[in-house]
Amino acid sequence: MNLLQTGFDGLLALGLIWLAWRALACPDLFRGIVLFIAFGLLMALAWVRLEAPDVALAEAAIGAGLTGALLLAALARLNRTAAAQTLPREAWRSGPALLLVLAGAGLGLAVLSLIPEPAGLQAQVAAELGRSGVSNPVTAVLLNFRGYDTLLELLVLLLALLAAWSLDADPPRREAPAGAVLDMLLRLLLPVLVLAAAYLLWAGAHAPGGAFQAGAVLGAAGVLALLAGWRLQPHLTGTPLRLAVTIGPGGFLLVAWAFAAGRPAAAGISAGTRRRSDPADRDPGHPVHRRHPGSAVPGLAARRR
Amino acid sequence: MTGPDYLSALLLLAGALFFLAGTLGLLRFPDVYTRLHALTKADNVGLGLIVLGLALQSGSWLVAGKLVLIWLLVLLAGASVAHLIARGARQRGIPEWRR
Amino acid sequence: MNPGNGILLSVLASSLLPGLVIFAIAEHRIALRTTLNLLGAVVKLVLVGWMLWGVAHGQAYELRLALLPGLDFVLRAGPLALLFVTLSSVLWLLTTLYAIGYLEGSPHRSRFFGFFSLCVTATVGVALAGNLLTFLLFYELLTLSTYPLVVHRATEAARRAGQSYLVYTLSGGVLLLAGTVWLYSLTGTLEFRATGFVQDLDASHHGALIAIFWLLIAGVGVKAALFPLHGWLPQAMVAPAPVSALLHAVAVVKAGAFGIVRIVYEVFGVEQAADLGVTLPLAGLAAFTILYGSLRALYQDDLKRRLAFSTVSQVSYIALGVAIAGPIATIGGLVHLVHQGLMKITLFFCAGNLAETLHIHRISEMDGVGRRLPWTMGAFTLAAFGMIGLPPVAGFVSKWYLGLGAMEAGQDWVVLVLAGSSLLNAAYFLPILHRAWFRAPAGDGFAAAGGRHETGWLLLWPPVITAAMSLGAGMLAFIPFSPLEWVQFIGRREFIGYE
Amino acid sequence: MTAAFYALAGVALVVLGLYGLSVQAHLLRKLLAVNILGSGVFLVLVSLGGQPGAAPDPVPHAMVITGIVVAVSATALGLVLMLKVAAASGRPTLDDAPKEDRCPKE
Amino acid sequence: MPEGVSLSALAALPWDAVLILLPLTGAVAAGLWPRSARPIGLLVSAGGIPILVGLGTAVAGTDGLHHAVGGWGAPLGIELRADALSLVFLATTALVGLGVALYADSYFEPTLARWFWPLWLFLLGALNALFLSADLFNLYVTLELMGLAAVALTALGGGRAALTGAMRYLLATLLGSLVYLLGVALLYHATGTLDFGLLGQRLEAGPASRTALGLMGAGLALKTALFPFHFWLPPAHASAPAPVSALLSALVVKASFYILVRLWLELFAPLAATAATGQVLGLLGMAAILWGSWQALRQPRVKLLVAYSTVAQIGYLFLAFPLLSAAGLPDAAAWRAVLWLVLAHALAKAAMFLAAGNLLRFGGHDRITDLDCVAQRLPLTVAAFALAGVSIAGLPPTGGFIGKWLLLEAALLQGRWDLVTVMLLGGLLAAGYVFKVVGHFFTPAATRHEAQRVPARMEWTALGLAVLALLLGLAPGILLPWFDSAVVMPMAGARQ
Repeated sequence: MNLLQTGFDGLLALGLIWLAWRALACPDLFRGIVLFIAFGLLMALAWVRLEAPDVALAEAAIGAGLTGALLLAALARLNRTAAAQTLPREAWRSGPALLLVLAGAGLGLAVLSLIPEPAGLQAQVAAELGRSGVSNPVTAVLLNFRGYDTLLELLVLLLALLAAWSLDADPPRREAPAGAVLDMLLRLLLPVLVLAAAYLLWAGAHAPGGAFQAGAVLGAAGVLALLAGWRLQPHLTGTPLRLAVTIGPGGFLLVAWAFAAGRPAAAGISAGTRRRSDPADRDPGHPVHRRHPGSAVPGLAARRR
Repeated sequence: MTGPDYLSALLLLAGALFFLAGTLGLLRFPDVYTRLHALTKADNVGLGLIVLGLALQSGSWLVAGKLVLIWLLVLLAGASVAHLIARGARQRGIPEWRR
Repeated sequence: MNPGNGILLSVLASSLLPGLVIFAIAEHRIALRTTLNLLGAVVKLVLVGWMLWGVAHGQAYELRLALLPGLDFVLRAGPLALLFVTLSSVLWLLTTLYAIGYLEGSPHRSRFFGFFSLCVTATVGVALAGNLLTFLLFYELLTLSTYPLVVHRATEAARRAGQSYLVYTLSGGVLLLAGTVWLYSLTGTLEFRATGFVQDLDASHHGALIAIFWLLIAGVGVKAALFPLHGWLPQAMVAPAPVSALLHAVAVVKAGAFGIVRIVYEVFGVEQAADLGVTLPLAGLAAFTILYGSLRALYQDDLKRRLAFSTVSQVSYIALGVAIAGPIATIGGLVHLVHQGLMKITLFFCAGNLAETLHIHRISEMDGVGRRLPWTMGAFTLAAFGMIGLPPVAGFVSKWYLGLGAMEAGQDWVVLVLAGSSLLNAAYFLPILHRAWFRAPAGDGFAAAGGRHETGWLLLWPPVITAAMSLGAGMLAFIPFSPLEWVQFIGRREFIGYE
Repeated sequence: MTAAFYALAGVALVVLGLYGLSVQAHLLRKLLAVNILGSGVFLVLVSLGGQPGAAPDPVPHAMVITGIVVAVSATALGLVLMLKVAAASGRPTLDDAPKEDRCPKE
Repeated sequence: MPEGVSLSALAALPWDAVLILLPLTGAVAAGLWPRSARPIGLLVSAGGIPILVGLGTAVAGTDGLHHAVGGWGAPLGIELRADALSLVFLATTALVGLGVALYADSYFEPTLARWFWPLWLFLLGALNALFLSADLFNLYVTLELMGLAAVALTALGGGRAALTGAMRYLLATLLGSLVYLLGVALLYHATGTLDFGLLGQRLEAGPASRTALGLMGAGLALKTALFPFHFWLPPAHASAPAPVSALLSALVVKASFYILVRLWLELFAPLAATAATGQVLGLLGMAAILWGSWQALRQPRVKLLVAYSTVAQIGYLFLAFPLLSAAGLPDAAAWRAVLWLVLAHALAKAAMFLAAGNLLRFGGHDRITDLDCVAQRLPLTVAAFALAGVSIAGLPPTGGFIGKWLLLEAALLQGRWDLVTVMLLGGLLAAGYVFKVVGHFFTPAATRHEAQRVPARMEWTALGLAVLALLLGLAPGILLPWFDSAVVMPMAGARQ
């Protein structure tokens, strides 16, 4: 049986490379983006094969879905404003290609040298899973062990939004109304999407899912609403919108403050000259970012414009 | 291989056949409208058959219910997307194919 | 803070603080600015006098501040340092007076006097530096503070002169830096010592030491206008007269010459330099510069450019005196450092007067000037005689000792060089004097101006005083605290080769 | 064995992304190339984790999820910036003078 | 803070956490309430200094303050580390940040100031987080946060040059980060941990670690704009608004250099066969000095000149890589000099860019030949530019000279004549392009320009930073011991 699997994996790997190459190389940009979305879906499949369901969900929702939508919207607006003419496709440049292939070969050798016995942190994660408050190891790592990364990541999202606003990107004008069918579809779909997002968030504790995937689904709902021509009422686009946008990272930061300042004495500071030899002997410090799942709604409305 | 396994294998095979037909239609038909027609009709039925086959395999009503739910969602999405594409094509004034 | 570094710091502060305050003063506050300037100059003079008296009686003044690990910021007032400090503080007072008169009514005087004070601070710092690092610090500060003075006129010509000035002096600075760091990596110390601090290096470093010597000499040689590195001097003439006087007689040029003295005597030590065989080429280079400078001066019609080339040759006398490794020649060289300062500043003051009152810049226009500016031209003549080396004026003393030292050190060809250069000096000074005194003034400009009319007293007294001082240094060379006496005192204190 | 396929695919994607980023002139294609480069790096990061039999190592998974979110925010900012560049310079490319010799020969 | 709290309790406060969380919270708050963005921005920028002093007292005496975020140990959780090396960079960030914040307060009009403050606070938070982090992947996230904030700030001014510069910068910084991440992936799978301390113990020389060094080195060199990868820096730094270009040149470029120094000193230097990489970096540094200075000399505009000067000065920072002590470990004296140059260059370059901003605001252009008697009309700005220029050129009595002297000394002790000559030549060229501008300060322009008033605060902040660079040169004795302890050497005789 595993012959079939290895065959499938080989095919999938080749398919990935071929799709990526076509997405970059085809002259028509629109077709390039569609190929890129297909590439994203294949990537999701690859994650499933690598036993990473959480990543597959994230890839499908964010990598393929959201990025694809953003690219398509940008292309639409690009064609409307400036460069209607599509640039001629670049000639094949063998110089850089050769150089890069050589670099790639070197990289491949290094990667292969790691294949036999790559080291990892599975054991430690499994050991500490009980005290992390969730049973899904990826969510445990994401929201607890390396919660600080997630805090910074949320701030990256908020920063990208603020940066986009600071470039005073003009709000999407009201295109031709998309018609009754999409309206009706949306009225049906939106509650389902919000429900699905809540479920994903809750399920993240013990099964593949989690905060970012839920956020991505909500983001997709937002994109659909935009496509259907729905806009926030004017009085909502002021402070309420900014509040909705900053509630997620703000909440996360407040939790961080609460625990950072709360118990300074017992804080996990091993001040003094001791260099930490091994993790065991440090006193269990305050969990800066221990959060029971579902409390800090991620940058929920980050993409709802 | 017990009775239900045979049945689900049969259903999966039929579903796959319908997908094949849909894809053939996509490649062979001359204009966007007929292709839409082929895709939505054949693939939805194909998916229905596959869902039924899998439901038999799953062995629990809950999973079967979820699979049917997925099928309904795809039906809904497929129909409205086909409508939108057709409407978009009509607005761009793409003519129907006449022999 | 023992009394030693208290005085040293206040000597530096006496020109630094007024300078910084003057930067902040508004342009129209002339009275405040003048008082600040003169106050600073007088205070510095008093302090230097105090230290002269102290050092004469064996008092040691030293200030040490931690700068880098293993290297300190050291100021030390030895007899040699005081020679240069006295010269610069005296001439700074006179140049300040002169500048106040010269720049009457011209714009940006606050900026001028601010940098003027910074420049003197740097000069005093160069003199008092106790180790090569502190010397380098003040040496570069001197370049940076004189640059705005050179471009003070803010014309395109001034800017270009400033650029060339920087190219020369900064390249020199880089060479000096390279030599200093290399030396430090070999010896591990940079403290000036009476007989040099390089002897303890074994023979394997000879090649390196010779290279370091030429790096250091090239570094300071730029400012001392040795032959290939003198190009900036004539071009810097575009600056106002007090700046030319300050650059040529007091600050920049002398700092270079003083640097050569420090390097040969207190870094390498005369014997070590002689063993390395570098003193002879240095003497040759100095001699060549003397002749070259005088020759170029012959053909200059612009008065200030002729004086500039004369400086190029005169400063090399000091280098020559130092390069001839005899004690008497050293005295000749060192005392010329003071004498040349006095004489050259007089000449530049007079050139400034001519430019300021009669708007005469070229020698061809100087017919009959003696009758119209008798006192100025009198001072000019006196200084010119000194430069040629005629007996009563100070120039003769230093040339006499140089010749004597050369004979004593067996370098007879030096006497020929001295004689030749004296002839050349006469060749380019006497025509000026002849034209000034024995030619009828051209055109009727003179009659209309109503006979003699001297410049204001501010512009007149400084040249007269410096002329008198150069005469006094020549005739009264034997009184205590005269330049010659003090140089002999240096000889006794610092160089064991002198009984 | 499967890890090797995906690891090498990741390396290939990295090479593709680098080539696309360095050669393509159109900014949208450059952003596509950056995304593909990112996917390649993530593929290498995850595919090396864990032996086939044992449980997969969750830490690379968390890192990749964080990476994907960072990539999408960077792409969003890149797209907005591209639109502003296109609006300001009338051409969605970085170089000012359009290079005539770019048109392919065929 | 109840007054009963004794000093030791005060020192036990998690200063490093506060140093990171304060700017980030300020940024979110400034984003939420635009009207109060200005006071928040100024408050947080100023607040950084006392917090830093608190952290300094906590770190003094120890060889590093480790703070396990979330209470989880090294292999699992993320560790924050505050030691002398990170404090040097934190102090630079705080000082330059405060100066630039004061300058920007009167530089931007309200519509732009509303966005400047949150973006600047994000950048400040990202820099603090980066300097305190001891986890490779966490460094990746902080690099991204910093990169995006810097790109947004560069594009803040609008205008074609700023936007294309920002776009080029975005692509370069994304490429750099992803290549760095690939190196992190290899390291993680070679050693099974992301923490610096554990990596130091477990890393062995092998194909994986060498490739990881190559990748991370290339990625970080691209983000530090080392010579062959410097193409994106001049357009971005020259076209950005003045306070932003000061931040970019003084701080942002140094952040990726900081990571490279950490990696080199703690992880890769002791490994065998990495000396070759050190020599290559040294060569690139020398090329950067010569190429950057030469380009700077040829620039017609002040800001482009100053931007190319950054490219050149970065070359100096890479000269310490080839210098190895007898035991093959990095030479402590050389690294002390480089860290000193980081601080001196940050202060001087920030002052120079702010002064250039004043010139631009005053004359409406920054063409060097058309500067119109600026020396008389903007005396403070001219003084700031000249002082900063002297420090960049490494002339005494400024901080730049001390740094150059220490580096020359270290290079000479190892007989590296190539480094010495390039350093001296670089100093000369630097003096060349600085005084090319200073020369034109005095001369009148061909056509008279109507001048615009420059707010006094903008001139005073530029002069303030320049005077700081000068003071650095006058009293190095006080700070140097701190720089000695900053060069964190891996345990002597680490595995070869």
